[in-house]
Parts: sequence; structure tokens; C-alpha cells
Amino acid sequence: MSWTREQMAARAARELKNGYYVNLGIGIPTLVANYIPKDMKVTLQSENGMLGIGPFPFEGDEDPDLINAGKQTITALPSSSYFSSAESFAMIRGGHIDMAVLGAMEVSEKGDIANWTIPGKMVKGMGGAMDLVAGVKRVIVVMEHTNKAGHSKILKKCDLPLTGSGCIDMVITDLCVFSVDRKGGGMRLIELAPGVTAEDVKAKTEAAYTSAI
Amino acid sequence: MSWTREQMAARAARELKNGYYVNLGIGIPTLVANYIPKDMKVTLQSENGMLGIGPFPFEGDEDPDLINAGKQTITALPSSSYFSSAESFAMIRGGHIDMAVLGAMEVSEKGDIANWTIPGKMVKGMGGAMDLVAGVKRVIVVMEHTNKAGHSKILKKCDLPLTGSGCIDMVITDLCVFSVDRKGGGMRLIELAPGVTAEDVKAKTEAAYTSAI
Amino acid sequence: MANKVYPDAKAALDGIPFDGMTVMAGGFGLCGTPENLITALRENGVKDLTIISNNCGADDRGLWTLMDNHQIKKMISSYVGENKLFESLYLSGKLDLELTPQGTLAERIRAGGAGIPAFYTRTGVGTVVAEGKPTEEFDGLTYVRESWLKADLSIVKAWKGDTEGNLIYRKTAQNFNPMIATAGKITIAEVEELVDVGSLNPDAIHTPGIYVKRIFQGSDYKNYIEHRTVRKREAV
Amino acid sequence: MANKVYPDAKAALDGIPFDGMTVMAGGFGLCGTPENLITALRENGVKDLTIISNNCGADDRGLWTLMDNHQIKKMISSYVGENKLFESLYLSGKLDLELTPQGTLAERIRAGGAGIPAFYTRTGVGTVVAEGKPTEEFDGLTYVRESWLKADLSIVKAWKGDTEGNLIYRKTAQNFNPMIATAGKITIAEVEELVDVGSLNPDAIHTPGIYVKRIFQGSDYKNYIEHRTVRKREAV
Repeated sequence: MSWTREQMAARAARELKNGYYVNLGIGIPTLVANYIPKDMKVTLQSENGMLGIGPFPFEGDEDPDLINAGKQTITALPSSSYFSSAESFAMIRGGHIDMAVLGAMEVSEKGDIANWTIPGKMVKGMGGAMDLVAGVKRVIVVMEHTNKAGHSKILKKCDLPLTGSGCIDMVITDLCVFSVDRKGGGMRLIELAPGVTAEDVKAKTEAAYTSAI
Repeated sequence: MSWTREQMAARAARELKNGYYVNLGIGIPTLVANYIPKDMKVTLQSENGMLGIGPFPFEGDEDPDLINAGKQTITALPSSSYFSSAESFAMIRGGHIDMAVLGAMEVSEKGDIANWTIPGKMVKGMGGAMDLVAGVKRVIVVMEHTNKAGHSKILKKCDLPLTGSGCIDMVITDLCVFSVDRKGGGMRLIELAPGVTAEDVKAKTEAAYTSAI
Repeated sequence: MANKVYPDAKAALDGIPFDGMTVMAGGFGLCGTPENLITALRENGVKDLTIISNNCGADDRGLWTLMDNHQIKKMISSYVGENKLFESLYLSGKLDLELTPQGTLAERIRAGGAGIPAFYTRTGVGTVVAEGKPTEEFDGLTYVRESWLKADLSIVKAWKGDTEGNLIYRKTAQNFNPMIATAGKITIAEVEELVDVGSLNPDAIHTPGIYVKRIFQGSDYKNYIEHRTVRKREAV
Repeated sequence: MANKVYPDAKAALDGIPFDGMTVMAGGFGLCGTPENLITALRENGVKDLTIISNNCGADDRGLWTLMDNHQIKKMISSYVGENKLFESLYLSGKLDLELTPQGTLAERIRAGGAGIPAFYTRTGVGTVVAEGKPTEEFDGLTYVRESWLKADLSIVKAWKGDTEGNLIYRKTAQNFNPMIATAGKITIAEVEELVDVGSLNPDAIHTPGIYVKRIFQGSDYKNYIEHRTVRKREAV
């Protein structure tokens, strides 16, 4: 047993608080929007220059001038505002976004994150990821616990080039939840997915961590 | 004989070119607006956040939300735009304003200017003057040649605290016009007011200069 | 928590002021100043304020009234001229003053909101403004390093605002307000007209609501004019 | 001189392109890109371009077509993924690439237009982005220094523009366009609708006309969508 992608997104949504301004990354993080409690007010930011992302448009209502950072067509809300990329990243860099939920290829016990490149394999670019992990108040990583080869993605030290150093606060995987003290206090196992044991996590985690379970 | 304030302003207006964006300081520089040739397009910037200053309003039409940098009520033109002080000074600092016409208390043969404070006598502040002299492409000073005590205001070296160093391109006084090579090339007398002789200028100027007359 | 709307300035300030705090206030002279919030700060009586604002009001008006009430310890401004009270308090050592060029002030405040601790500018090079600050050459010219400004509280005035805190300013009353809205730990906005979400053009919003923690519709705006300058109708 | 209006992209580019020049182009992906000007640059054939733009178009579209035509020597971008042509040219050494984080890219361009040669940011500290750049501590945290970006030519796309060059962008098609408009020695704007002065709300202008040297009404806009994502009506 372990969490599905949807369940991981739902778990991340539990970190939201009323009034939060939040940036959601591509992939599982995008699904978090589906789990915002109905009675909670959460405003989603899109780093290409928008506050207040609405749902995807109905067929035929797509507007080429209205896309999110993943270049998907979206809609606006009555409360939405648009602004330039400079203003958008002033908002991010200046610490005005309460929370970001991002995917990752690797994280480390020191709170480092690597999610933008695999040397020799991939020429893509970091987009806004480095700005988000450096500027947002609270950074939550949602990812599979292990890679396709079955190796831990939660490491003592990241092998891949970093996106940011000492900047994540929580890791939610299909197996469990770790809190991270990004000021150098290390990782702590705080929750297990149903049917997953602390031993399962131990066997699949390279990083050192303490346990609250 | 010498130039009046109005004539000095008219002389400064002869430095304007079609399509110029210009910032005019308080005092004689403000009068330059009255001498823009009818067939010339010149856009006036106000550093509190406006491009396209119109004439003063008719009595009763004053708008408290529409003032210039001297805090006088003004009007807008059909081409006007408003923006923040940060944007306004980005425009100035970034070298987008073609010309500024400013008053001064002293200038030096090196192109220095002092126009913001008299130590022990005056607590005012530099406002936008330091930004203008540092950022505008071409800086024209319009001022009386001598102070009330009859001493030259065109000096080898300014006595008063500087507003900017090596940043003016021309000095227009009641007696004459100097061009200034702000890259260290010094001052050159290029024009005399009617009835003023080169000897008159020499007698009233402390700075060294060459003459084109 | 998510409700940002307050009934008035006093309610919007509740729990925020403390002696010795730093307050940024929007406005250029008396144009676009948060009149209601300044009055409420005066009534609150909070002391030893450091005020960051381009000017310090004018006789009997605006921030002048806080100075007159001995609430201001220090001003960070670009221009405090034509203000006799300021001059006498400053010259008698009762008021601290940090003068900063207007464009540098605007950029330092923007930097405070944008997470930029320092930047380089040509403004002030070779003057007292650059004394004691690091300088460096870029492309053969000397630039001086300036640092960000932030505040415990930012107070701004807008023309229209919605219940989410989205703000639109009017004409030159915009001035320092947009940057100041971004640089306070807490930002309170007063607006001439408070409207429902959906009433403002989302492409025309100057300050996105994320920056505004509390908002209220102000009242009794004086909108003083410092230099009423007109031309005569018959002159045309 | 004072007339900024040109009939089309080709006329607006007249006399400007030269081999080896640096061009900044607005747009995020294919959203808000100067389509007409990119096509005209392709037809012009100017070579060895350094292009500063957040992305490099997409298959058969936008800046991709300049790359396909071997006109680009170097890209300064934040993201060039999902672009096979780019990958193959880059990996075979035929294309230079300077990757810069998206927010740092936006700020470097703004800095170029605003006369700020360098600034400090947290973004990229501890990563390859900070390698070889000065770092410094402010308030106990390490920041890296980044430098301005400028261009010989900036090309932007707006929704509406007037004959003075005042521009208004629409929704998220704004993106990098406003900063890019400020950072070119010459800026050319193409607009979907060219209007007379006085038609635009002066409080809502994103790019004041001072930044725009030439302007024209574009034609035949494709406004491509990269990822058409919809929900079904019956799902409601």
C-alpha cells in the first residue's frame, strides 16, 4: 500500500491555510488545486504573470492570451490580476507567496532540491524553479519516493545539479511525509501512508532522518 | 545688455529637437515650455510619474491628483501616461530622457553641478535632481552668471556640495552660452548675449574655458 | 483571516502600531497620501517612528501632523523643503534625517518588496550620497551601491480597491504608492471607493491584492493642493 | 522623426538589422510573441544573432523559425525544453546557450532598461547559476550578484497601442514584453490594434510611449496555443 498521485496531492493540500497565496508546479502539484477545501480561500499564482487562476476553460472558450506557466489554457476569476514577469518574480523573490508545491528528481537531508537538469541527458532550463525555491516562504516537494530503478530520491546529498540549497520544508512521497528544517536541522519522518511501515521507509531512504512515529 | 529670464528660456528651447522627451526643472527651466516651436513635437516628463504634461488648468479645473514635480496643478494631453515613481526614475536613470533643463547654484569647468543644498543654511533635500543629472542624456543648466554678491557661479571647482559630477553639457546664463565636454574636455564659450563682450564674460567667470567666438 | 475589509482606519490599524516601528507612507507632497491612516496614527499616539516617505507633509497637513505631535524620530526622504517645523526640529537635533535621491528612494523601496538587498546606480556618484558606500565600475563608469528599504507597516492610498486588495491609483496620485505597498511586513490600503471583486479591469490593476493585508474605504478626503497654478480662461 | 508609425514589420525593421546583433523578444512560449517581426527578421536573413527571450519558440513557430534558418548564434533564456531542434543544434555545438532563472532573467532585463548594472538575489545561490559570480551576505543570508541585459533591438507585441507608442498588453500575453520594451537601443512594437492618441486609458498604459521608437499594426496573428487544456461542458 502507498499513496496514489491523487492522494499525494490531497496530502499536500492539507498544508494549505485560509488566505494563502500559492504557486503550484507542473505534474502532481497541479492536482493540488482539486483538493482545496471548499470553505478555504486560496489564491493561485502563475509565474508568467497572474494571480487568481481559475479552472481549465470549457471547450471552445480557450484564450491564447490566457495560459499558465505550463503553457496550458486556463481561465480567470473575478479577483484575478495580470502583471509582467518582472512584477511576478518580484512577488516570488520578495517572499510574498506563502507556499509552493513542486516536483523533484532528488532532495537531500539538508533541504536541497534538484529538479531541473540531468547533465548530458536533458537541455531544458530551470524556468522559474530556482526563483520559486529561493523566494517562497514555504516549499513543499511532492514526488515518488524512489526512481524507476528503485533507488531512493531522498539522499544525504543530491547527485544532480541543485535547483536550490537548504530551501525545502516538507517532502511528500507515495510512502510518507518528512518535515525538513531548512536551517540545518535535518529531516524528520512525520507520517506514513496507510499500510506503509517505518521499516519500509527506512529501507528505501538514503538520507538520515529522525522519526516522530 | 544681457538676456532676461524669458530670453534664457528661449535660448534653452533652441536645444530642443523634434521627438525629444524632456524634463524641465523648477524656475527658469519651466519657462522653456513656452518656447517649444509650434511645429516641433516635444514630450515633457514629470518625475512624479507622468509623460505628456499639458498647460496649467483653467481656473476651477484643478485636479489634486494631477500635479507636476513642483507640486503645481497641471493638465494632461491625449498622449499622456501615468506611472509609479519607480517606473519614472527607471526611465530617467536608464537614459531614456533626451534632455533636462535645470537651474543651478554653481557649476564647474569639469561639468560638475551644485544645486541642492547650502550647508548650515538650508534643509531641503535633493529631490530628483541627482537622478536627473546622473541619468538624462543631455543636461542643460540655465542660471544667472553671477550670484547676488556679484561672484561668478561658473567655477574651477564647486564650493557647494555636488548634485552630480561631470554631468552637464551646456550652461546658459544671462550673459552667454558655454558648451561643456563632460568627459573632461572642459568648457567652451560659444555664444554671447546681445551687447555682451567676450571681455565681460571673462571678467565674470572664474572657470577656465576656451572660446569659439 | 481571508477577509481583508475593515470599517475604517482605526479598525484597520488595530493591533499593529508599536513604539519605534518603521512606517512607509505613499504620496508625493500631499498628492495621493493615506490621509485617514495618518490621522489614525496620530490619534493612536504611537511614538519614535521612523517614517519612509518622499516628503514630510506640509504645514498642518499629512505627515507634518505626526511630526508636530512629536511621534517621529527619523525621516528617510528625498525632499523636506518648505517645511519650517521640520527645519527647526532638525536643526535643534530633535529629528533625524536620511536624505536619499528620489529615484534611489523609489528603487530602494521597490528592492525591499522584490527581495533585492542591494543594487548599483549612477545617481549620487561623486556626491555626499555616495560617501561610505561601496562603488564599482561597470562598462567604464562608476556606480554606487544602494540597499533595500523595508518597513514594519506600509500605508497607501488608492483611488479604487476591491475586497481582495487589488488597487488602482489615479493620475499622479500613483507616485510612491505601488512600491510602498510591496515593502511593508503589513500593508494597509485606504481607497476612495471600495468595490466588489470583478469591478476592476484585471489588466489595469496597479497593485495586486497579494500585497494588501487590510483595506478600507476612507472618508472625508481633503485632497489638498499645495500650489494651485492656473491660467485664466480669457487668456485663450 | 517624431512619426513612429510604420505600415508593417518589414518597413519598421528598415535599416536596423545587422549581423551579430543582440535582439530581445517578448513572449512566454508562444503567448504574446511579436509574430510579424520574427517573420520579418527571418525574411531579412540577418545572421549570428544573440537572442534574449524566455523561450525559443516551438516546433515550426516563433523564434524556432530563426533557429531553423541558422540565424541564431546564442540564446539567453530560462527554458528551452520540448524543442528537439534546439537540443540537436546545442548538443552538436552549433548554438550557444546561457540559461538564467526566469525571475533573474526578467529582473536583468528590467535592470538594463532602468540603468542598474547589477543587483543581488537569492535565486541560484548554491547552484551552477552562481558559479563565478560575486556573492555577499546581507542580513545573514547569501546573495549572488547578477548583471543587466540590454539589446541592440527589442521587439514586443501588445494588444493595443497608440500612435505615440503607448502600449497595453492583454492578460498573460503581457509577460516579458514590458521590460523588454525598456531595454533595447531601439524598440519596435507590433500591436493587434493601432489606435489614435486619447483612445487608451492613461492610468492603464503598461508601456509609456517613450520606450517605443517604431510601431505598426500587425496582421494575420496566429496566436498559437501550445497546450490546449479544457474541461468538458457536461462535467459541470
